[in-house]
Amino acid sequence: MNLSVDFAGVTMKNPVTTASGTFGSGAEYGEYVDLSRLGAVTTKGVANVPWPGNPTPRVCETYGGMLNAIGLQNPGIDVFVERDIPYLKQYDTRIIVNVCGHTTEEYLEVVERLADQDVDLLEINISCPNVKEGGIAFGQNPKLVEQITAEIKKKAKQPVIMKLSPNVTDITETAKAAEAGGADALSLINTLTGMKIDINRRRFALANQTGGMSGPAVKPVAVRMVYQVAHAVKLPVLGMGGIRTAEDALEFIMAGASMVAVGTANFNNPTATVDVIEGIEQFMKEHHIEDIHELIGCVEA
Amino acid sequence: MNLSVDFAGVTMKNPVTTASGTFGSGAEYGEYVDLSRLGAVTTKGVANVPWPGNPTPRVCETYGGMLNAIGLQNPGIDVFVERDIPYLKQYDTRIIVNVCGHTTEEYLEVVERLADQDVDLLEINISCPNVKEGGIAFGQNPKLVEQITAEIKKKAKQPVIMKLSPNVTDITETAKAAEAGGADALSLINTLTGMKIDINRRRFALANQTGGMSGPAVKPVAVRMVYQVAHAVKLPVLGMGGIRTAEDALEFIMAGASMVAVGTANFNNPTATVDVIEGIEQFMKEHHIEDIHELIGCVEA
Amino acid sequence: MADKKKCLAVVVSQEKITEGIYSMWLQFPEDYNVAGMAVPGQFISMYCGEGSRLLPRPISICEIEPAQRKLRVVYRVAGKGTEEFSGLEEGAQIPVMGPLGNGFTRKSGKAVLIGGGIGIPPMLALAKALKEEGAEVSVVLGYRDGDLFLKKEFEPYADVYVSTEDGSVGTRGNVIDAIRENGLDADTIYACGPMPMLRGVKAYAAEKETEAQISLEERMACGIGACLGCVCNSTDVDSHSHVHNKRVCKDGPVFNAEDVTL
Amino acid sequence: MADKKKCLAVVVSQEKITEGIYSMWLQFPEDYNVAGMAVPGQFISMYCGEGSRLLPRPISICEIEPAQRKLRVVYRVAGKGTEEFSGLEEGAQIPVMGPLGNGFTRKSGKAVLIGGGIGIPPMLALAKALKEEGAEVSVVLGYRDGDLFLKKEFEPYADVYVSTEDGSVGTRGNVIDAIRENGLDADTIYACGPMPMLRGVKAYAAEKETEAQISLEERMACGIGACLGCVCNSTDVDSHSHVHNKRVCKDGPVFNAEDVTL
Ligand SMILES: Cc1cc2nc3c(=O)[nH]c(=O)nc-3n(C[C@H](O)[C@H](O)[C@H](O)COP(=O)(O)OP(=O)(O)OC[C@H]3O[C@@H](n4cnc5c(N)ncnc54)[C@H](O)[C@@H]3O)c2cc1C
Ligand SMILES: Cc1cc2nc3c(=O)[nH]c(=O)nc-3n(C[C@H](O)[C@H](O)[C@H](O)COP(=O)(O)OP(=O)(O)OC[C@H]3O[C@@H](n4cnc5c(N)ncnc54)[C@H](O)[C@@H]3O)c2cc1C
Ligand SMILES: Cc1cc2nc3c(=O)[nH]c(=O)nc-3n(C[C@H](O)[C@H](O)[C@H](O)COP(=O)(O)O)c2cc1C
Ligand SMILES: Cc1cc2nc3c(=O)[nH]c(=O)nc-3n(C[C@H](O)[C@H](O)[C@H](O)COP(=O)(O)O)c2cc1C
Ligand code: FES
Ligand code: FES
Repeated sequence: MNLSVDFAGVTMKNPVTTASGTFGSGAEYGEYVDLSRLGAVTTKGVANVPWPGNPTPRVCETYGGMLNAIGLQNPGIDVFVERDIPYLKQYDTRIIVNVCGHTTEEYLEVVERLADQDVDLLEINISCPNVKEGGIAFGQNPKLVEQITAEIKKKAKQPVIMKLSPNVTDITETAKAAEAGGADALSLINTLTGMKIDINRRRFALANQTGGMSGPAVKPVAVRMVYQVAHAVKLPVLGMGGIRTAEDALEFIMAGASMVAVGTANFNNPTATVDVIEGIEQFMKEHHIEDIHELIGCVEA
Repeated sequence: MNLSVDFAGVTMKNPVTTASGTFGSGAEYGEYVDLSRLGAVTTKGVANVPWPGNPTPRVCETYGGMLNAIGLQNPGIDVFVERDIPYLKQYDTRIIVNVCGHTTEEYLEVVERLADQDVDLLEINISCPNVKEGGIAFGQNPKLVEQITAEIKKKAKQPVIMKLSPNVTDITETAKAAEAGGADALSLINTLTGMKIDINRRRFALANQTGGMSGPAVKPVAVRMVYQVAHAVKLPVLGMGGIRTAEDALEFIMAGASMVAVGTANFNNPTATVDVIEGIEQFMKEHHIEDIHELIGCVEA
Repeated sequence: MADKKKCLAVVVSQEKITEGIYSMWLQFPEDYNVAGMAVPGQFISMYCGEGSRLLPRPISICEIEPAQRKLRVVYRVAGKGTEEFSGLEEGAQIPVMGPLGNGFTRKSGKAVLIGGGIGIPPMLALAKALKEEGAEVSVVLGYRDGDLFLKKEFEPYADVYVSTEDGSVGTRGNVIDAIRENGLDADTIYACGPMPMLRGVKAYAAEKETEAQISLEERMACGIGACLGCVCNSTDVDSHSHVHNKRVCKDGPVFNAEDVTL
Repeated sequence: MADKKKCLAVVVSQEKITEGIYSMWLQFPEDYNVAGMAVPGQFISMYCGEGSRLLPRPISICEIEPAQRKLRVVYRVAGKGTEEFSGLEEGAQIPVMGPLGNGFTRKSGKAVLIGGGIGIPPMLALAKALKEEGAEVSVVLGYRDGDLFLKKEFEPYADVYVSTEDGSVGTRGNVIDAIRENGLDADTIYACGPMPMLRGVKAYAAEKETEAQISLEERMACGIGACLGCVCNSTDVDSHSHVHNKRVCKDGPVFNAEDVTL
């Protein structure tokens, strides 16, 4: 039975990674799951310098999901290179580094710093709804998506995944823009912008007022967008948004994703990633499927 | 204690109505709730002629919500006028007629036909994701929103609520466009476009492939958009999307909605509308609030 | 009149009757005796406790004990909701709405009841009611294999015939094969089962010029006729919808075979 | 090493100890004895059965019985999740992850333990451990009114002082008022309670140049340090985050008062 996939030129032992920001750089969940079981670990967004993020409360629960407004707190690329890459290198898994910035220059600084590092792919977060500059401001405008993709591609030594925002009228436009800019792959969805109000205190549940919604609640939107994008561009797609079980992951795969990421589900079940991998294997066994490629994009109209 | 609100010039005994399409024209749920308890009943979208809607399956469940692709099946304005308005007139409640069409002309035909009818408000559905023409095609383009609003306002004898789609990059743009076109009020959100795949059959769960997502799962997106719109325009806002309890309704009210609608929750609890009204009363009592207006838009930054 | 409601039923017993199929008796409150209002062919909407599953599960009524305020349902574990139901223990409460839809219109004379697979349960209440009313009742039950769940329970009320796909018991083939093999003839046919079976029943009834009442399934959201989720194709323009659609939950689930296009 | 896990605990007893506050004893599996790993000041993540509520509820450990594989938690019904917990009956299972975070660093000498409101429970395990280790233990408990839940349970391990906001018992006012009124002095202060109380404790400790360890609360998502949801402000640049943030779940919940800005 073959679960391995080639994703933008990188061979993954299986199609399951972690969703950026939900898994740190792997050290904490590494106490609960053997990271060598994962196709890849996708790390928390890293910037050129340390970012403090937003004030708390930064997270709250919603029906079947959650909101976060972490605001991309991160220790900066230097610490990341010195501490987090060596940690992950102990495991037999691919490393996808999620990159964030306020300006094109900041993104480029991180990308250049990673050029000589032993990491497998870069995932460029142009879709974070929780920072004032950069993030989603790039990701909602096809022109800017194409520009920044092209700039990054000029400097990047690793294949580049552009991470798209679902907070758009037509996701195929930003997907095509990223393709036009030279992206090697696309990942989606980042979080949907949401809000919760604490009615007893008459205040926003998050200090940032709005936050990014994730978890099982968003899955139908994510599956729809993955399907649309997989049919609109030629690039491989890393699908995510609400994956909690192997069944969820298989929906994304059948919709056209060649890889999937598990995010919020880790918070409910620390072994969600490995459970998804085992569940996919189980499904393939039961349905006599030899190769995961038989399932990628197999949904029939 | 005052729960009554003036909404676009129409006095409602309380701020709670039904979400179009989830309550028929009231006859079925009238067996479970006293319709005279409701501020208003909002009816299923009605077109100039009968529409058959989409093939089945038309509905499916998702985590904390559902998808529908009814495709605006309706018996046409003639039957509506002869059968459904007289039925609703037996009750002491306001009537909001939801109007749909493929073209501007079709919308106008319905609006004109309703001119001499004893209904209180028109809600114009330019945001249905389940029909190929009309619907969302209008609602995602600010220019078209302004145009169609202006055309309808020329003919309408009742105040006009424009119903906005959440499937947009910036909801304040379509909201402002509707305001510029002369809308008397706005309602939001219609459904988020979603997809579900039946992995065992490798097919779409809905015959239409995509459907509109509704229910508690979407609430954070809806509250966020209601807040944004209430702060971007001067028009009164009818908020909806995932309201299941009075607490949910109060989130919308505090975000700036002067009315709220209960939709998908009816399917789980046929008295959801009245339960929400009673819960709001209860909350006001406990918090010593004399007038619902003290709560509208009261969330503090 | 707003006199209907969703109520809490109590699970009085729950039993696994064969692999993946459960039988449950529900008791209703004194002030809202759903069993007292029910007729064979109607269904109830059963709701999950788990908040991630909001839509009702429509399940046919299998037996009715009005005086004891009890209904029986027999259901297959098809997904998460029915799996949740199968875990309910005696004494547990479950939210239910019903009875819903229109049941079978019971006619006198020779009745042939046809049940296929998980369409078998509703025929039990019907067989019993028809028998009590003096009809001459035959039942044809279609199974996949020799696992003949519920069959014995029909015997007090009807002559029972069986078809199995694998031929292990009764007629090898489908229910129509069994009817032909046993030379059954009917004044009225009543049927519930998978779509291919119902198509066969409709064709057979047309051939024999016999009235057939068939019970349909469709995905539902409201279960009471408001959302237009569960429509089937009607032969003529329907008087409610004004298009060729009838609502399975409200206008059905039982239809005259002639009135619907399968 | 991937040797930690989320496990199923069994509710061995559940009791309402006062209006809205419950005490629950949990027993852990033989192969994963959370009680055997726990120290006072740590917490556990408790998970809801209801699928619409996915995030863990962090609850402090109130008592530890390692040999019996049991932990006690005392919690206030604050919302839907704790309401769900309060309905669990003896024998019910509940998913738990833990022990999580760092507990109190127990010092010898004179210990003053301060608990305010629902911050009182974790001080019980601490009082017991300090007493066993020979420390001289005083406990100051801050309540709103005369409803002195848990107070009696401290008496075997400590001299117990009380403050009440309404003055109905002990010192009228807050815990610091009680400390001053009773002239307590400490080598180490340990505190858990609402933020205004902790600010008071920090200021008092600074004034007296006494070491204070305080337990903080913040909204959590992962509970193990991965999501950066639950940070507090650190006085210095933190060695993990490289900004002025520490994670309450992983670096805390117990911090030296000097190390955090409240
Ligand atoms: C009028 C009617 C009567 C029925 N009577 C019986 C009966 O007596 N015994 C029995 O075992 N089954 C019966 N069914 C089928 C039963 O409703 C489904 O098997 C059940 O809803 C599956 O729920 P689930 O949560 O286990 O499956 P899931 O697949 O997890 O359900 C997801 C959603 O799809 C719906 N759904 C799934 N399958 C069906 C289906 N076949 N028909 C309608 N909705 C479906 C569910 O209600 C739910 O909303 C009947 C269906 C209808 C329409
Ligand atoms: C380290 C730590 C230890 C705690 N120990 C105790 C204890 O021993 N006894 C006790 O009664 N309470 C304790 N709390 C508070 C307890 O976690 C909350 O009261 C509880 O999570 C509320 O859950 P709910 O579902 O009832 O409320 P809801 O308001 O419905 O919860 C919604 C979400 O907000 C979170 N949340 C709500 N209030 C708090 C809060 N005060 N702190 C953190 N998260 C919150 C919930 O975990 C959940 O994710 C502790 C909190 C922390 C951080
Ligand atoms: C707490 C949290 C932090 C996140 N941080 C990042 C981030 O740093 N970079 C990024 O690209 N996405 C980030 N995301 C988005 C996730 O990677 C993912 O796109 C989204 O959560 C949807 O997947 P899920 O529903 O499985 O969580 C974050 C999400 C959460 C919940
Ligand atoms: C079954 C169904 C049918 C609907 N039909 C219509 C419609 O005819 N016109 C319309 O404007 N909105 C329609 N909607 C959208 C709802 O009115 C509402 O905007 C949406 O469902 C969000 O609210 P909820 O989460 O409370 O259901 C429909 C929704 C559902 C679930
Ligand atoms: S399920 Fe709503 S009309 Fe039948
Ligand atoms: S809750 Fe995730 S870091 Fe603390």
